[in-house]
Amino acid sequence: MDKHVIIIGGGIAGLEAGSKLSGQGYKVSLYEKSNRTGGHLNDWYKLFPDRRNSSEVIEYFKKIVSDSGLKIFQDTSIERIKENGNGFSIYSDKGEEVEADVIVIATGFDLFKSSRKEEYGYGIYDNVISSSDLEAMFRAGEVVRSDGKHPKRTGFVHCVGSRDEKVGNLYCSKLCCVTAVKQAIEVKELDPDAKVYCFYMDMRMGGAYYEELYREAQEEWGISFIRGKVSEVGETIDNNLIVKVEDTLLGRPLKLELDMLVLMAGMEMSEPGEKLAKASFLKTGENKFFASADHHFGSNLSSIKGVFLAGTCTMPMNITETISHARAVVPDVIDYLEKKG
Amino acid sequence: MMDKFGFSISKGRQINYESNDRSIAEYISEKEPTFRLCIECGGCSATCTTGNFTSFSLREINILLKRGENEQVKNNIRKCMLCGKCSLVCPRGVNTRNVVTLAIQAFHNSAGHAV
Amino acid sequence: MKLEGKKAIWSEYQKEIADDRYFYVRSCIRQNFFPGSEVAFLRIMKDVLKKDIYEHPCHTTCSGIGYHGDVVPVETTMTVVARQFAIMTEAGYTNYVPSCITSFGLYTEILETWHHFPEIKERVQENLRRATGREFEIPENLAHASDIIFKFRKEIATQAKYRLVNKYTGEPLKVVDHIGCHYAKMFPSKGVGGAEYPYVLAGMVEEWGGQVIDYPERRHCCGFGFRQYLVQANRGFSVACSREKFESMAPFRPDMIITNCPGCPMFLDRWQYVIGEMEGKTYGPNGQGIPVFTYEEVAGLVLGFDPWDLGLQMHQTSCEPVLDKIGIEYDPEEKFTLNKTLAKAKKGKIFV
Amino acid sequence: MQFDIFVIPFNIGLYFILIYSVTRCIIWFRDLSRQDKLRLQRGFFGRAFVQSLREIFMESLIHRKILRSNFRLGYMHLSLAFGWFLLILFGTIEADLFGVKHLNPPYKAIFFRFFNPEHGRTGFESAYSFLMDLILAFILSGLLLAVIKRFYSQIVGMKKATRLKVVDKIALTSLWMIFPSRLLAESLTSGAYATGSFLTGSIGYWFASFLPAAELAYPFWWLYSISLGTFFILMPLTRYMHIPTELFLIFMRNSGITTGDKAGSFSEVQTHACSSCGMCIDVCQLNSSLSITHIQSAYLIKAIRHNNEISEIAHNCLMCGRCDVKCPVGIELMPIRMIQRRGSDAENTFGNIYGGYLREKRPGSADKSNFNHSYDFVPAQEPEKADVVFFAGCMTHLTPSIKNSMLKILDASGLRYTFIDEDGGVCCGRPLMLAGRTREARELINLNSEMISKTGAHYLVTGCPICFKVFKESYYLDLEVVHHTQFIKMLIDDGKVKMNFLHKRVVYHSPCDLGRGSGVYEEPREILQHVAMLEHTSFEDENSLCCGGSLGNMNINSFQKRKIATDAALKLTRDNPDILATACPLCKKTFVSATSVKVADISEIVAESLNHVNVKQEHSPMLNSAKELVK
Repeated sequence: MDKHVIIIGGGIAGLEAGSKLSGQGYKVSLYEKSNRTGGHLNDWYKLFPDRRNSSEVIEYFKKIVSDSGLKIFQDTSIERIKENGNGFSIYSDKGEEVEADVIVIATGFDLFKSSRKEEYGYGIYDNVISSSDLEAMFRAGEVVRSDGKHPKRTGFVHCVGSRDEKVGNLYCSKLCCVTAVKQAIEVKELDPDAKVYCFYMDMRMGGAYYEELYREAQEEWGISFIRGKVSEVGETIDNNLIVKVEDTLLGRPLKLELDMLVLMAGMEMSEPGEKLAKASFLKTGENKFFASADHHFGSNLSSIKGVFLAGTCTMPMNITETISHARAVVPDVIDYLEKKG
Repeated sequence: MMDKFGFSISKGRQINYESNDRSIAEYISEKEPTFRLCIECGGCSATCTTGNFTSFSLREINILLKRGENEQVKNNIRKCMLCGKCSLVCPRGVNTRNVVTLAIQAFHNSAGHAV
Repeated sequence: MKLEGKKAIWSEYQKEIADDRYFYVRSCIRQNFFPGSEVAFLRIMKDVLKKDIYEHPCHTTCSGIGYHGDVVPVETTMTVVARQFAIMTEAGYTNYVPSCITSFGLYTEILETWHHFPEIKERVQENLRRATGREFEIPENLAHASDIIFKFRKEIATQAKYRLVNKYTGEPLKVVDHIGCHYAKMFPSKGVGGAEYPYVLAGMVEEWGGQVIDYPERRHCCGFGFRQYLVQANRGFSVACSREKFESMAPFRPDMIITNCPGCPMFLDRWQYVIGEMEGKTYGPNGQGIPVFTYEEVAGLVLGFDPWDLGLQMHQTSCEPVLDKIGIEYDPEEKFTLNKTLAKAKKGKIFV
Repeated sequence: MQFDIFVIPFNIGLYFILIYSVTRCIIWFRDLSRQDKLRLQRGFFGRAFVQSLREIFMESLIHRKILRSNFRLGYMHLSLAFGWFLLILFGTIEADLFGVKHLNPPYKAIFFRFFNPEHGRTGFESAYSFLMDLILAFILSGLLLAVIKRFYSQIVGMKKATRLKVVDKIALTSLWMIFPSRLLAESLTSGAYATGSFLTGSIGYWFASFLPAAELAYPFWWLYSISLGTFFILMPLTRYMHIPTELFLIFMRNSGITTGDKAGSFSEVQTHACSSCGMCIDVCQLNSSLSITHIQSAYLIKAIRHNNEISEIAHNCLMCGRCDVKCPVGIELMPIRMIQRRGSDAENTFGNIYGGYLREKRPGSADKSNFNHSYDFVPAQEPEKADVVFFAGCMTHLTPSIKNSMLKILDASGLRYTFIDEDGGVCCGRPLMLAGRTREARELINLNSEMISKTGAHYLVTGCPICFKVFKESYYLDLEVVHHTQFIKMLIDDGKVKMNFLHKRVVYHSPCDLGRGSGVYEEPREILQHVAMLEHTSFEDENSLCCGGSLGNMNINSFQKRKIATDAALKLTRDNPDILATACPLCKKTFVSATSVKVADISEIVAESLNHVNVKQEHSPMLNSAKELVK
């Protein structure tokens, strides 16, 4: 059991794969670029579809990490993987070089930077925020505009940075719709007579109980869904937002004034992941995510034998899928190590 | 004005959400919450008996009311024969017959006095 | 409004503008809309900025008005443009400066087309050779006249006699900038500041002391569109566009509007009168309308040129309120009699 | 002259209620339409009189209908009504036989024991007082049940007792006080004079042993008189007014007067004949499946009488008619609810109603807004000539298997038919009627009638009971309207179609509008017996359940409708049959999503079992042309 496994990325995929492997007795070291593990899970307060508190899931990870004795190196980002002999060596930003028999990449995703959609005015207009900003507000307990007032009319713009050729992301990030519906309900929960609008192209509510949440949002919370891609946003003299959209089901343009606009940012390949791929000649797909060796039965294998992939570094996934995908890497790694002898 | 300049300022097709009167839609959804469940799939207008003869579409009426474009609905809503095929087809279980009845009631009331 | 957000975007759209030896090409209609503008531009370039700017006597229209009006096929337009470039090369210049936004858009479009489809460029060369026997070169730098003024806005500011500041209140004048759509909307990277928050006029206003207004409908078309105002049946749309903009900017109570295109100043200015007549509604402080200027007129005013030399009396919405605010002296009688101006012109001392 | 002042309250009450009831009946009679007046007069002197008397005896006194459906509740009513009648009857005879003189005023008979305390010593007299005690005991046993029902209604087999108003409660207590106070009064008097029989005598003897019986009796006689008096005085304000009103109602009904579709004297009599007994609440599936218990007919009628908010009550009902057939008083509940739905949604369409003692003239429902035709857009139809018109109806278009089965059967019939609403057609109008919009329904009815009459057909066949009921009741068509089950039955009888026997166990759900609504029970059952092994359920004919999918109720949502459907399906398929058969597209569509048992329309079963051999031979040339046209 002297084989050495290196996990790159301390998000939930890395933690899951790392803990399971080190639980099997392998020598596992996990490298995380930031000073905390758990990745994006820390930014989310309540999780869809049942709006359970994310701290419960974080507790789960703390426990499996401590139980399995997984060794974690924080504040070190891995920049290159090079094959040497029948193993690999990785190079960190602090100039360290570490050998390993097998590498599991779990670099995860980055939330799309909403400022890249200029016409929506993120970072320019005071009350245009992103879904993660809103989630932080939920954690703080109140939704507040820049002028400190509570928004009476809130709008959610779906597909920001996804399914959008102008920003180079043709794919659908799968989770922004259900997140928008969840957050819309939470806005109404905090202020029952607020008006909430969701501007969508298609409602993609594909997971378990997502569609039920959508029905609840409509019937019980009275959230109105307007089918149309928001074209541009302007700011009025009192810092409200004018949204221009066409109500395609009615076939007419619609102008609406809102107190706050939330942009549902999509998921993109993480920047460090991209750098690592380029430096290590790992194949990435047209959607810039790591390209799995085979979509159906080889989604954990990268283009280099011995380098494995886990979690959202391959494609947008929700937490359940990420954990299952990370667990799937463990037997692959073990088989690989056994065969390597 | 036309005579002076030979043309007039064209009226935009843009729906001004704020100034439209959505009291009829609110009246309906308060008494029939399933009205809010409509996802505009068009199942109802596809099977509609009246829709067979005219451009009457319950899907369009739903959204017109929700956007406050009541004028168009007012002179169309009575064309519904209340036969109920739409409620049998609706994937969201919208109580369509009650929506039509409440709409007629609301128009009747607002014609008589404020709803 | 977070300004640093805008600056971040502006920094992404840096455009390379030549600093001398310009080959200036006039606009077909700007003289009859705002006669003083192009003359003022040449005057500023030569006398104030001491730049070498040459205007070839045989340069023609770019035929863009025909191309956009669906009258002239694109290849004919390309051959006309090729001829323009040819006489530029013959005159020994390589920096091409069109005065009209629509033609700037057209030149950019043609250069992009040639860049991606060199075979079309060969065909146009062949057409030009057969038609005029001339050869042409792609200009090294293509910049709109407002880009040039933007580039030297600091030099103009240093020589400025006035600031865009309200003399009585000391407040900077609230200025609405309206960029011609053909400037950056088609090729965002070819406009200073990109398409969403273009900086070319905003830069001038901020440099000369004014404060730029950002109102919701700032990207909305001014109503100029050839097929809109030319065809009477569509003219109602043209006015509706302008009114949409005025309704949206009204709450900000702007003092003046600065533009850089042949059509926008014309229609934003004229339609205010028409809207006033049709609907009895006027905009701007105390309902006297919002004066509309071209950037050359504003540069001229800031440099202290005589308003009537700049042809401000041709404006539909009288500009006197802005002139008073800035504190520019002007002779009210002279507005339409023009005796002194004619006398000055005889002695060749216009624009002093 | 035997008299005591304590009888005064009783007399006041008695004469008041008699005079009041009679005047009210006269007023109602005066308001009747001319034909109804004639019918009533003929009813009084014709065969109907005897029939009414018999019905009064069987229903008003014995309450046979309640006994049959709920014995304990029936016994309670029997004992109170019939018992009291016997008490009055034999009391009068007693006073006549043993009293001072014959033909005594009523108080003499009721308070006989007070005026003749000595009575009851000789053999015959004691036997008679034994009989009186027996009747009193019989009444008291029913009274005991009534008290229990008020507080623990399950014991009496009632899910829920009707909620009462305050004045109802006072009248109820006074009713309950009558017979116990009589018992005590008679017992004390008997005790004092050692008379009385097994009941009053023994109690009296026991009282006398430790109480001054003679002095104590007098106040109880006062109590007896006062409780009678208050009960009679309050009766018009309470549901007990149903006692006299029902008698008048029975006479009116037996002389052939019906509710029709306008509020009038007969419908007013009916609303006052309702005793709020709660039987309609018990059978209502909105109650049993959805525990909705504020809209049943009892409350509708109470709302009409007291002019409360009516529109939600009137419209929140499946219109299945189960309560209509169960109402012991025989009130036509469905027509009354339809009248209420027809009125403008908020107002009460009953012109004049006795809220209290006096009649309140209420403004009739204002005529609707200016009537503009709603359905001018329907193009005139040019149907082809045929002997039989098949009208599928809106619902059948959504159940194509029924439509195809019907076409197959029609082909097999060899008759010249036309599928008149094949490309959609116009709705039959009944859903609009169910929503109270009769004028618009009338427009559709005219459109359809015109179209159908152009075919010159002799038969109109429709697969949907909802269309069938409106075709029969509201259309004026000079042809015979038949439901497809009736049509198939005719084909079988004429031997036009031969069918193979399906070895399948089948239960039959009788659609509300076909069974209760139109009285068609036998044909469907006979067809099913002819084709398959029809099994019994405890919900047949008049007692059939409602599938819940009714167009009559717009106030309940799809989950509630499915709950009714699932509950009903569970009951119907208790012995898990192979097929749950019905004869209505809407019932089929509703049941399909509520049970795993195969649901099939009778036409589908018949079409499936059609003997194909037979279909080929009998192709008449004329039919071929008709068929090509149709396909």
